[in-house]
Amino acid sequence: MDLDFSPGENAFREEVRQFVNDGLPPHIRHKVMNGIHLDRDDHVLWQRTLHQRGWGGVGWPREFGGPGWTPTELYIFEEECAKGGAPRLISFGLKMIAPVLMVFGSPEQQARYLPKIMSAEEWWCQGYSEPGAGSDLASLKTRAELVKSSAGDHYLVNGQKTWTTLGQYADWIFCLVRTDPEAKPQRGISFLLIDMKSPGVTVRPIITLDGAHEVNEVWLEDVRVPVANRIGEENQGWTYAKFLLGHERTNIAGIGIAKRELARLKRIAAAEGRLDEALFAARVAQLEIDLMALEITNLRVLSAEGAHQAPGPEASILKIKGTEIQQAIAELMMQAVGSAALPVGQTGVGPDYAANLGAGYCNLRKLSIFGGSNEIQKNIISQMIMGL
Amino acid sequence: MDLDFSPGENAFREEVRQFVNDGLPPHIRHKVMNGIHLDRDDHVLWQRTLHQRGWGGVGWPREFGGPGWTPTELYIFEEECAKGGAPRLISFGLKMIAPVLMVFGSPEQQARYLPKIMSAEEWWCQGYSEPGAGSDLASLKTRAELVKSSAGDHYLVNGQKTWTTLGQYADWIFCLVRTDPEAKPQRGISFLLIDMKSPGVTVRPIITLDGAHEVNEVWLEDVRVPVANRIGEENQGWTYAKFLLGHERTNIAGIGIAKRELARLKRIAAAEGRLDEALFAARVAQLEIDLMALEITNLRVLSAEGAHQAPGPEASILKIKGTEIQQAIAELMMQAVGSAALPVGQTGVGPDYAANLGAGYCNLRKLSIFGGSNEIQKNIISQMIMGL
Amino acid sequence: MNFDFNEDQRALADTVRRFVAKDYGFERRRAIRDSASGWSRAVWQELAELGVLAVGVGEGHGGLGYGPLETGLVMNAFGAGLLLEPYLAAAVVAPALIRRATSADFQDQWLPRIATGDSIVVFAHQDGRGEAVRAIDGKLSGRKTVVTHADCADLLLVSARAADGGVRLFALAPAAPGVTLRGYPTLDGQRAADLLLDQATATEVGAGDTANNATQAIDAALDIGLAALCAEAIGIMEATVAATVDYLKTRRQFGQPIGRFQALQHRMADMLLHQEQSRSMSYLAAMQCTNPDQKLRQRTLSAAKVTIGQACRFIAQNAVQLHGGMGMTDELILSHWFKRLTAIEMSFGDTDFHLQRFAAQLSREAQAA
Amino acid sequence: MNFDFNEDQRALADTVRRFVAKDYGFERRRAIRDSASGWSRAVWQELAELGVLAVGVGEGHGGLGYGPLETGLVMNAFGAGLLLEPYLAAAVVAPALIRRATSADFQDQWLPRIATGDSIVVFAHQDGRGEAVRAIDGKLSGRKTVVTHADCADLLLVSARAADGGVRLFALAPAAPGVTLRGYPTLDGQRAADLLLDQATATEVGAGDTANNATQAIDAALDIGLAALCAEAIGIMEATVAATVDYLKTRRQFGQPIGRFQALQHRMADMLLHQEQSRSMSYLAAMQCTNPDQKLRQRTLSAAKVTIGQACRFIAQNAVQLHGGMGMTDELILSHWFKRLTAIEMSFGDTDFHLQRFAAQLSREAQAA
Repeated sequence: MDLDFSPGENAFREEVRQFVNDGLPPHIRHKVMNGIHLDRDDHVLWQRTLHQRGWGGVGWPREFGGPGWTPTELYIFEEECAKGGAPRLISFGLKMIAPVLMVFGSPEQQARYLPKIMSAEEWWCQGYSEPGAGSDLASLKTRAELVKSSAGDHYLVNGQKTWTTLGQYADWIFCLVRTDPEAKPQRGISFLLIDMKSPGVTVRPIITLDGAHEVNEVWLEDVRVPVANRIGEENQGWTYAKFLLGHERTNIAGIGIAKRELARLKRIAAAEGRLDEALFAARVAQLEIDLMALEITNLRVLSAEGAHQAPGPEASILKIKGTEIQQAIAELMMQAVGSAALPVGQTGVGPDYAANLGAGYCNLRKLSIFGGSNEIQKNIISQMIMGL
Repeated sequence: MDLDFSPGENAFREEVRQFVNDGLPPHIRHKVMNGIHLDRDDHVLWQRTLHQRGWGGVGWPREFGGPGWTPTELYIFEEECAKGGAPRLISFGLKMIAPVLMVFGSPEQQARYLPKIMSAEEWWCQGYSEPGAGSDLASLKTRAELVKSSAGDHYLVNGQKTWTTLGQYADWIFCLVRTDPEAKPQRGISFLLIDMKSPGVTVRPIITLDGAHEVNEVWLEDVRVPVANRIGEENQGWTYAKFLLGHERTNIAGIGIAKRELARLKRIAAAEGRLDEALFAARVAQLEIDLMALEITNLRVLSAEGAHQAPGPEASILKIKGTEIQQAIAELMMQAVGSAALPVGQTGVGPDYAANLGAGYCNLRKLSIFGGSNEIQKNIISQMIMGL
Repeated sequence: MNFDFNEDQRALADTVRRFVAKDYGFERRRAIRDSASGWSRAVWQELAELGVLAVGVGEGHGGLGYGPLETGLVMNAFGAGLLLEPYLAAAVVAPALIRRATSADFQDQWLPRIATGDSIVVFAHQDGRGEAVRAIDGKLSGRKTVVTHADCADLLLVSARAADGGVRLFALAPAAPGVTLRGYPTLDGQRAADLLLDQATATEVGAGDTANNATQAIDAALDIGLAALCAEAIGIMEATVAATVDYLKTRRQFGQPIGRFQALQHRMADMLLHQEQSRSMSYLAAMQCTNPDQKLRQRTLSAAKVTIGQACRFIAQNAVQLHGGMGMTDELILSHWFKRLTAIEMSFGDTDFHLQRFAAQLSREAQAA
Repeated sequence: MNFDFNEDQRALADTVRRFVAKDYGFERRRAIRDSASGWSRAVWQELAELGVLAVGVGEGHGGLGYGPLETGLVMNAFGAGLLLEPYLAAAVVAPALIRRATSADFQDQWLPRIATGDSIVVFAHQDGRGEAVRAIDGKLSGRKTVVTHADCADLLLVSARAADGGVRLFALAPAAPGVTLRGYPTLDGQRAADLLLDQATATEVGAGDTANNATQAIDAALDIGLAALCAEAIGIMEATVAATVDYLKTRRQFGQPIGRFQALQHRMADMLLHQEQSRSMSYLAAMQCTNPDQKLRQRTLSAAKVTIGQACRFIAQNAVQLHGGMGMTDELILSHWFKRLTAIEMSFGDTDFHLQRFAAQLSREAQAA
């Protein structure tokens, strides 16, 4: 057993840190460090910056233009980016559809889509959830009917997707659709790539409790999707979907983000004099301790998974604990400033750092809901790991 | 709305307090105040003391020789007894079988059994749970076969009861037995009164994790029980059992006991200097606050129930919160003295008050298990109160 | 002892409940919230007509002369509606303060206007950090911060430290020279303001015992406000818990209503426990908030705020969680209940403040025993 | 970075695990516990033969020269068996202290005997309240309290405050004049003793840097002990969680295994979370417990003890709860795991002690930043 990173890994960490330090535009860092919403340009700019460095295909193997990092290097990369104030990666393209394309896509599909994900020329979003199909994804109802035509066979897609994160920025959406309504729920689903500019695609914002516009409804009305835009075989979409859900779970603990936010909490608490209160200091201490433990747990899972495997049910442990810690940090930051957190988004009232804490707390309630609610994760742990 | 007790109730409280103060033997008070196990004689002596005062039939109506108190007076009585260091009432007779006898027993049964409960001449215990039937009581397997005989019809009872609290002291056991094995689980059960001296009754101690002997297994092998010892009708036992379970739930919150133990916690914590620690003081404060709230909640439930009703599903709220508070107090007392709690039952090592804290903590784990586990109580709340 | 309300009290609560159901729907509230002022004087007049603005004013001044119990019933009934208008500030705290801290003349002048809704008086107490308001020669300078509803006040009552170190109470017109009000929306969609005072001319309004030190009167008025806030919280909790139960009964996943899942059932049971313990403490707070024994009063109110603050957090967070994504949407009133419950926890001293105040008193007493 | 153990390490753990499974069953343990001494020298000799008593002794003294990782593996493997013999005190803490705090002669004399099991040396450190042990002219007076396994020691090492205020280390024969050992069982079925010293003649054993102040060496040895205790806790947690999973799979109520009830499933998931977080911290504790940077070492160890202490409570309480009445019985080993987990939480500084130590350091650093 050896809990230290190798000299090579430490050098890599230093390299990433330096790159983030030098390459990350200060206005983006400022936003990230202070919990201010990023816009599309911020994300794109950072992705292009990475791409120019040859790091556009984060997490990708070399054969598809990625840097070919080990899981540990990827972990280090994401941790240093988060700590340095870089935006989260635009995961819908990089971490969700890209792995699916690499394994199940045709060479033509790979060549068409992957480079533009890396270069941030095309923004992807996810069309999984539906109003009636959240945790119970397999009950989805969006239908795709195959239409034979001399202009090329295509699907006619009708239905509604929801909780489409940053769908308002997206050029493409990958969708689960039902192609065989007679089959059992998990059969008869296909996996389509749909151009958001197609006639019949409508994006409607969902405003969340923090006043932000992060998620959307996507309505699909008689949308024509060429058969060539289908991943793999018809009615086999559930297989690809499950594969994708596995990959979505890399870096699910968000250690780097939690470390950055914990440091912010400590700065704020110190500035507010709250660390002199034994009760408050103990709460901060508890979170730091939980995070120390989670970091090791994350490294253990990483090391057990080996090189190219998708995360197993152990990732559920990381999801639960990671989101709980992030939520608790946001809650404690808000508590630290007390009623100064009430004037939301107001500068010049309380200290500047107080302005976004209320919205931040509200926004992060999503963490235990999205990406498989923490209740679903506990089902997975008890059933898949413990066999109950 | 008026949260004050009436002048009459306050006078009654004073009367009880005075009586406990004067009438409770000091060696019993000492044991109760310091968490030391009581023996049979302690319980009997206290019950006889009450009986001499005319208060033997606590909670009973006047027609059966009880003092005919209102539910509020009963509440006050139990609170003052607990705070004054009196033993818990021997509930198996007074609060469990007695109400059943009063409502469903024959006049002969009432005359035979009730007076000796009041005078503590006969000790009762409960034969409900079986090794395979705990929370799922209706799955009980103990069988009673009706045997016609010239010497008088009787049942032949075979089976095993368990978790029989203080069964080692008991003269009588009231038992649920299956008289019709063909019927659905809740039908075909009868309610028998069995003399513990009957041939074929064996009591075997169960030692619990605190080293105490509080509970027992009761084995019944070809035990002859006269038909006259059956309550009500054959195969209607479930009705009587449910009635009894309702009555068992009076004073389920244990406010008086919790107040007494909280006061002990504060004395110990002060002696240990732990109240100077903000963290520890906040924990004690939290418990005192929870108890303040529970006391009002208890009075609300009491007042909503009216005079002679058995507690409804709201009693589940009292059970959960009451047991949680008592367990937390015991835990915090143990924590207050730290490693001085390790030498169990040793005097002259740490301070005297430390000697029983470890065993007390262990013993009270039972509170959330027995009397309908807290998980069962949550089922009741969500299903019976909230309709889920 | 009894926990029932009398006929008058039930009628009062019904009046407010009907108003919320009929005239203060979610859509109207949204329109008001999105308006420039963020509140509605029209609503204020409707409330005046219902008589509820007179609850906190004595009969001698045209009010109803009700106590904290009736105030609590009104606040409780407003709960689910998330009233944006300054009821707590202007119809509860202000008259309570005026009755305790101001001269008879001042009372005669303002209390009737409060009862009729003609004037909105707001008390500004919390000093800005390092900018405490001081009174020098009848002029006030300094900052009051996050004063709820200060920007809709016709008159401001301002606490200020005098040269002799005592706390005095002053009345101030918002339009007076040297007064700057910076209004803004708060997390819960209500309004608050920072009040910047630069040599603002104000009238001292203290009377009798409070002429030299208004601290006790201020504490007493704020304690009445705190009890009222607790009652509001219960109303929101009830609505939140009930809506979540309904959602669990109708929302289906994996072939059954999600309310059949035991883990969610137990969460709901925990929410109900919090709600009922909070309700108990809200009753106790109403009964004790006017107790002249300050120690006992503060002990009870701190206990109530701790219980209710923790319940606010627990119920709000879990209601959103159990609603899943839907709970996160601005479109559902649930998310607005969430935010108000969150804001309530932070108001009138947060849970930690009150837990520590309670603990400090407990430690002193236990160590003295 | 890797989390794998090498072949030697795995073999060592297997040896102990086999011993527990084969030779230290619940019945044998019960007989030992109920014996007059409460432990078994025969078992001690068996352990010596297995070589595990030599783990903490350097190769120069006939030991295996292993580190905290190997010690942790042994302790972890002992966990489920609830060893009553003084392994932690005599085979971990004592040699660690002797190596750091005593003269070469003393080491040469005692370390080989520890490795072979011929001598049991126990360190007595915790002073009785108001009865701190003081050394005056080489005579010790005062009381050490709740010294685990002191009553089975062949030699006692005793910390004492000297006239110059420094802490010194002394060796003492239990049978020496002025020494009274009062042994008793502890909550977890193990043994401890109070050590009463009245002008007891003792030999100072400090060497080099520690001659004047043994505090650092004592801290270092106790930190090694704490890391070992953490590893033991993980072993018990694993056994407890696994037994509870098994119970939930077999125990039926309402027509199905109770493990099908979602509320219990989620409780088990929470228990697993505690266990895995604890395991992580136990690894970190093993890696850091010999770090010469005392600040970092204590920070890590406190974090580990907090995580593990909380897990001890959570897992122990819920395992009993989920076992229902059965979990309360002395007959099931589960209740003994419960008690040992409870005792571990209270040993080497309880959760509160370590949380506050960690918090104090955090506050200092954050405020300095």
